[in-house]
Amino acid sequence: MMWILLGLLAWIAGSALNVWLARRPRSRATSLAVPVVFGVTIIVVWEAAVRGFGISPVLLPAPSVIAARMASSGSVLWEDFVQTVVKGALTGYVMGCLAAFVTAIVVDRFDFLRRGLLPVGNFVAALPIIGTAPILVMWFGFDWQSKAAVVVIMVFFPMLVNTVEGLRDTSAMQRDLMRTYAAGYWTTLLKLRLPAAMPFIFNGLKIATTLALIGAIVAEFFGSPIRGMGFRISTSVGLLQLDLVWAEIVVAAIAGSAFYGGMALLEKAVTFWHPSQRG
Amino acid sequence: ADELSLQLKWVTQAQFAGYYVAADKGFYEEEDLDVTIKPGGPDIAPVQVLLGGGADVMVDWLPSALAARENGAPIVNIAQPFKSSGLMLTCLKEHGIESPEDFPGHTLGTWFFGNELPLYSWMSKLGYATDGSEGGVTIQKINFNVDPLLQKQVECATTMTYNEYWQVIDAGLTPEDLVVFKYEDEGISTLEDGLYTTEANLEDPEMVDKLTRFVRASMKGWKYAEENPDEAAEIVLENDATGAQTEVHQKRMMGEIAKLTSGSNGALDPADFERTVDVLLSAGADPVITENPGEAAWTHAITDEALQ
Amino acid sequence: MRNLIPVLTVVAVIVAIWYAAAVWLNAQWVLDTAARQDREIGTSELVLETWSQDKPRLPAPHQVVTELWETTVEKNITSKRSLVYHAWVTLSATLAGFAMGTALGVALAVGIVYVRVMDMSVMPWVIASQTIPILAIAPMIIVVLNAMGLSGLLPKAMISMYLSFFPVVVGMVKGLRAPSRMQLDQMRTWNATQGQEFLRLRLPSSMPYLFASLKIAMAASLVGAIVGELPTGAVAGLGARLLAGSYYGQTIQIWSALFMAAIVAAAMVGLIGLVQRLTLKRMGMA
Amino acid sequence: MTNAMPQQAETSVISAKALNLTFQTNDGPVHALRDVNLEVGKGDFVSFIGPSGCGKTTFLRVMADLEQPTSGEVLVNGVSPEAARKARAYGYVFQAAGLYPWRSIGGNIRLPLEIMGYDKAAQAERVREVLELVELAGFENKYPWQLSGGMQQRASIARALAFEADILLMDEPFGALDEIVRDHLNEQLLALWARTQKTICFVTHSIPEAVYLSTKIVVMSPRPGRITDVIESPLPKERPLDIRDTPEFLEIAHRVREGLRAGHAYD
Amino acid sequence: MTNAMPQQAETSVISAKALNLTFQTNDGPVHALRDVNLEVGKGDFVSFIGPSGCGKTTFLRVMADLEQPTSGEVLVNGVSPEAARKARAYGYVFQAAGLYPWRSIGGNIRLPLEIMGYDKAAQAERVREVLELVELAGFENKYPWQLSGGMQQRASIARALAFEADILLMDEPFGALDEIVRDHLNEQLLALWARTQKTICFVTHSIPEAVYLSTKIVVMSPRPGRITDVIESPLPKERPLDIRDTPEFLEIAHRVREGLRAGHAYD
Ligand SMILES: Nc1ncnc2c1ncn2[C@@H]1O[C@H](COP(=O)(O)OP(=O)(O)OP(=O)(O)O)[C@@H](O)[C@H]1O
Ligand SMILES: Nc1ncnc2c1ncn2[C@@H]1O[C@H](COP(=O)(O)OP(=O)(O)OP(=O)(O)O)[C@@H](O)[C@H]1O
Ligand SMILES: Cc1ncc(C[n+]2csc(CCO)c2C)c(N)n1
Ligand SMILES: [Mg+2]
Ligand SMILES: [Mg+2]
Repeated sequence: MMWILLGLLAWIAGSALNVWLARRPRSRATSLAVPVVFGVTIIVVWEAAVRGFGISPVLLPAPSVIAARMASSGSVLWEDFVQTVVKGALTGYVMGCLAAFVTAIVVDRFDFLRRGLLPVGNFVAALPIIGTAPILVMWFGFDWQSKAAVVVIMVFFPMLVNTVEGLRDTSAMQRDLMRTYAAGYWTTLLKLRLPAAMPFIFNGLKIATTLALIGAIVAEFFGSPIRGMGFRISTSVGLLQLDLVWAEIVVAAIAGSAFYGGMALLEKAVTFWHPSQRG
Repeated sequence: ADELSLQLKWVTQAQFAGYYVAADKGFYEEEDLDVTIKPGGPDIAPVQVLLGGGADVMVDWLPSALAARENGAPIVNIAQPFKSSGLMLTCLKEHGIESPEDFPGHTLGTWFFGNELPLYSWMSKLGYATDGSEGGVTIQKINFNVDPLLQKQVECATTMTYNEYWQVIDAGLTPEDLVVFKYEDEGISTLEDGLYTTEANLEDPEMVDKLTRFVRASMKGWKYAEENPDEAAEIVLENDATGAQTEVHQKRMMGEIAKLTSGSNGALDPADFERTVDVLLSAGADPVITENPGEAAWTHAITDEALQ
Repeated sequence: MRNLIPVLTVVAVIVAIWYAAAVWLNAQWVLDTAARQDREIGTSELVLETWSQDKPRLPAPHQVVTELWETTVEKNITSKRSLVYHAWVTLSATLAGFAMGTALGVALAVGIVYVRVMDMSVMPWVIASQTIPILAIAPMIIVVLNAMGLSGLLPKAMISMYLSFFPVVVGMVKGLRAPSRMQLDQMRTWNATQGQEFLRLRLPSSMPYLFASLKIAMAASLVGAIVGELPTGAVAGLGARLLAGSYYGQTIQIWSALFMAAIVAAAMVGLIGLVQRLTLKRMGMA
Repeated sequence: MTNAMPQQAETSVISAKALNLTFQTNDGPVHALRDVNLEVGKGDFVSFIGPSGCGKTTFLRVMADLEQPTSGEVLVNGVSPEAARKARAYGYVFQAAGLYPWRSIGGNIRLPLEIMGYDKAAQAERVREVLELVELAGFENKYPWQLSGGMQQRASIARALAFEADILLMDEPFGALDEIVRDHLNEQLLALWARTQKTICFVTHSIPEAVYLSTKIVVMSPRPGRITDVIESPLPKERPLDIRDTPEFLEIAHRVREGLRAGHAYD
Repeated sequence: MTNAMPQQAETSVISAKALNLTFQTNDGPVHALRDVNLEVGKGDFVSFIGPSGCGKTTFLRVMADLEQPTSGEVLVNGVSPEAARKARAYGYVFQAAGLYPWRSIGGNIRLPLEIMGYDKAAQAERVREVLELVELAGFENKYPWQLSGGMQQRASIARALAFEADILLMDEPFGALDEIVRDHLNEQLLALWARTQKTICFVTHSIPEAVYLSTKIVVMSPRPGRITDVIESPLPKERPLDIRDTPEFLEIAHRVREGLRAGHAYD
């Protein structure tokens, strides 16, 4: 009962604090504080609910238990992080995005390919990862290479579609200007279409960050060496070590958010001129 | 009729024939029970379902049940229809493995999710490291099928006598191409499919009564299945919602399952329990359970009543 | 129609590569079998056998097509062995999840655009939520919902919703913020209410973004439904077929379920595209 | 040479006192308005004229509550610009046409009417009226990108005229129009003004246009934007087009030109 | 009243014969140009004037190979517009500024120079020069959205002047500028023209501007767009600003005004 009351209290206090913070003039500090307060509130409410309602740790462990586990299993978490995020997700992300970018330029150049490849591409992109992952594991082996392959496939089409869309997103007048300079294909690409496509490209890059992480983790469910975040999650559930499962999930969420945030910062620097960034 | 739900640890197949037979033949009805059988799958931890209130009884292996107990899940074995273990390690002969002495330097595939525990115990008993280091073996997690063995990603793979082994055979290999190590023969067998419920349930007399009737009917189902394997397999097939199982395979599986259940009347043999615990406790550096839970983990209360 | 020839060309190229890959990936097995049977094997024999295995590493296109044909056209659609039946099971969860996800996504986006606290606090957590591997928590969600007495379609739809609301939020926030400074200023000069500004300016300008997101959301939603089917005990649906196929090494069955899923997704996405064209045409934007 | 305004005792519709506005940009602040004072009476027709970049648009935006002054005070109809905006006190014609691409010309003009709750019949009637006024009858169902630059601008004027606001703020509305249409629209605007007693603030680059239309001409100079001259026109309210050849007209035009020239660096 | 062109024996830089252009729209075809014939000689300064929507922009776009005529023939420098465009024969100033938002003002002006392969030093030199010409010195590092409408238009003029093309196509370049800047830029343009012997096609709505600048004035009428008059200016090449008060000047202006008026429905 005590805990439930505390949870309610935390909820009310957190929302009130945020409303107050949001009314302040916008600054770096407030825009950082608001989501943090929001998150802390959720965590406190979670803790209170688990204790207050006596939820079994086998169903949902309390944040404090998860934190304790993170502190004690640091080396395991780090090993899994390197295996899954650095080796699997990151390599796949870089390769997939690069490949999609180059393909987009080729596809955009040859209309025949655009009309042929994009519909087929859309179809292939619709193949659910749960189906493709086992196949890729079968082809590329258990180690990170198959995870990277899954990530490549997952990020390829969102990135491709966004880039192709972006390369076409120029106004008639902007294109006409290039025509008047008799600018060739490459010049137009470099000076007009790529800069104009940047907002779209970053859209793709941002979506791809979350996809890459999910892809690498989920692919490990279908085959992995005996380390990696997906491996740990899938096997620890069987042993009912739910605290370890959630510790891995927390690491994944932090890594994913950092990855996404990094991309968003880069986007801000590159597409400062776009109305959505000017605010 | 009283409602009761059973969570299986795997998909609908002859491994669970007893329960389907009991339902189909009306044994549950005779006990005034309305039983819902929930198939499992690779991502279902039956313990979670049980503790989450999604089921009243579950089928699980003793090793993973004990591991769950140590992690704070108050579950208790109430019946043990399976007497012997169907677990084995199957190797391709071409890799030159003939006896356990030949393991070092090779890659052994196993399912995880609690199923890896017997293998780890075995390796530690043999004194082999499992991290792929010199003089040890490499353990590889594989999915619940035999493709990695066929495609030579691993040299040996965990199989069940009643299922995966036959998939290897179906794939075109002959028994002569294979070398098989049964856990039962290596003296490291652990108890498989038992029935478990929560401590809370056992404190509720009404529930105890329901469970007693359930176990009684289920055992009747098992014995019927043992005697009529083909009919039991048909019943399983009828209950398979995925439509993926084949008749040949299920009939063969039923035959093998019958061998495993034949020695049991449903009551847990304390000696088997102690042997399983010993195997688990000896599992090297990182044992899954650290102490013998003793009689708290099982009870004869239900079976004593049911099997009078 | 204009797209037919390019599409067919690309498909033809893919099929050709596919057949070649099938030979390459399946050859080992054929050779091993032949060796075990002490049989000499010629090239043409080898190629033909790689295209007709029972459990190939990579089934040949015609094997998949045959399986698809047998399990859709030749089976009664109410039969448990009919892919149409399984596709329908999955589709119904997909559609329910898609509807809920779209509603949630749009609602969140509207909140983010109009309510400052939400703008500042929700987005980072929405992003974080998407980095959680759904496959890991799906079983727990299902268990919890089951314990709460929810079963059947709804738990699956919830997982679909979880996956599909994200693209909608991201797209709609961008879309609702797409109006130019001048367009917003105009609305100010007319002292339009927030509702009017929303309906007459922000919503119309967000349409292209909305439809782009809906297409992604539909695909995500299908994945969600399939993921949701795995821990419900592989009862029915394309997910169950995939799973069952993978336990028994039935690669042909996996591939045909996979294709069925892609066909369903493509059809749904095509449908959204159609609605998009009609809507944008009515709005004079296409 | 900021000069003191002749204080108008009568109801002042727009009153700016010691107005300053500074934009912060990546390379330093831009002083768009510096110490601007102005009184506009009811029924006045005020033209703003001044070199490009001197702050005319910015001043109009401040009146319309689209930009917040850094310091100083503005009153519109005796209340703050925000209150005036909320009371739908003015119609605004932007420097660029800014039509919504997903609405036809008719739909664009109907938009403010829908927002202000005119009924269907009244909407149709007004759209027809203003389209005729700007000579775009027959283009109701075309989309913006199908019109030439000048036609789009006329549609945007029509949109601001469609509803009955007491104050009209117009930012170079006739910039992209030829002399003939422009003369025609000038006449139409004067007639409308005479008929409805609206107060009009009008930005233009054409000296004859400013002199022909206005009761008051405000001359501005750039960087920082200041008011350098306010000329009260002695011309009668009734103004045929050929008033532009009278000596009074030419004299005012001369004074405006001199004021403008003073704001430029060269000659 | 399409009239026959006086055939020019000298090198004709632009020559249009029986030109027609029809746009297909959702509610029927729009005849933007009908039977247009025109010869422009080397070094000519041609102004196009006509009511809004009569096809001036369209005609310029055809010359620039940005629009394909439905029928008829155009030659630029004796070759097809496409060949001329590929030879970078002209600079084009669009009716709207159309600056790239991701480039600063300096970057926008540098753009054609980069494309045409000027070296870094030459680029910097030219950017400085043209920015001074249009009075935007000091704004090199600002971004387009930080400039007023008129300043953007001047930047876009600077961009077209930065490289040395023989032909200049300018679509209402001075539309958003005040009279003083406009006069100044008019003088600058004339000086440039005299110095470089460029051929200039210039769309404007200002009759005095057209008369002051041109050697040839083309009057157009709308729907369908036709050429109704071509006036060869008798004014000398040397034109001080006060030439605008001479009787010759006023006479030509009168003729243009009459031609324009004929194209309008009213008065
Ligand atoms: N959003 C902005 N950010 C930074 N500076 C701005 C912004 N808007 C306008 N300015 C600057 O303020 C000054 C005044 O601009 P304003 O648009 O009011 O000029 P204007 O008198 O309307 O000119 P024009 O006749 O060319 O339209 C200019 O120097 C411009 O560069
Ligand atoms: N892309 C298009 N689609 C359909 N109609 C068009 C298109 N572009 C121009 N038009 C039509 O062609 C005619 C001529 O247009 P154009 O832009 O050449 O006029 P203009 O003489 O430049 O007018 P303004 O002085 O207003 O700029 C107009 O009636 C216009 O509606
Ligand atoms: C949750 C869970 N899933 C699978 C197995 C392994 N397993 C035991 S019996 C069986 C079916 C026979 O093929 C399989 C795969 C397990 N122990 N626990
Ligand atoms: Mg302005
Ligand atoms: Mg034009």
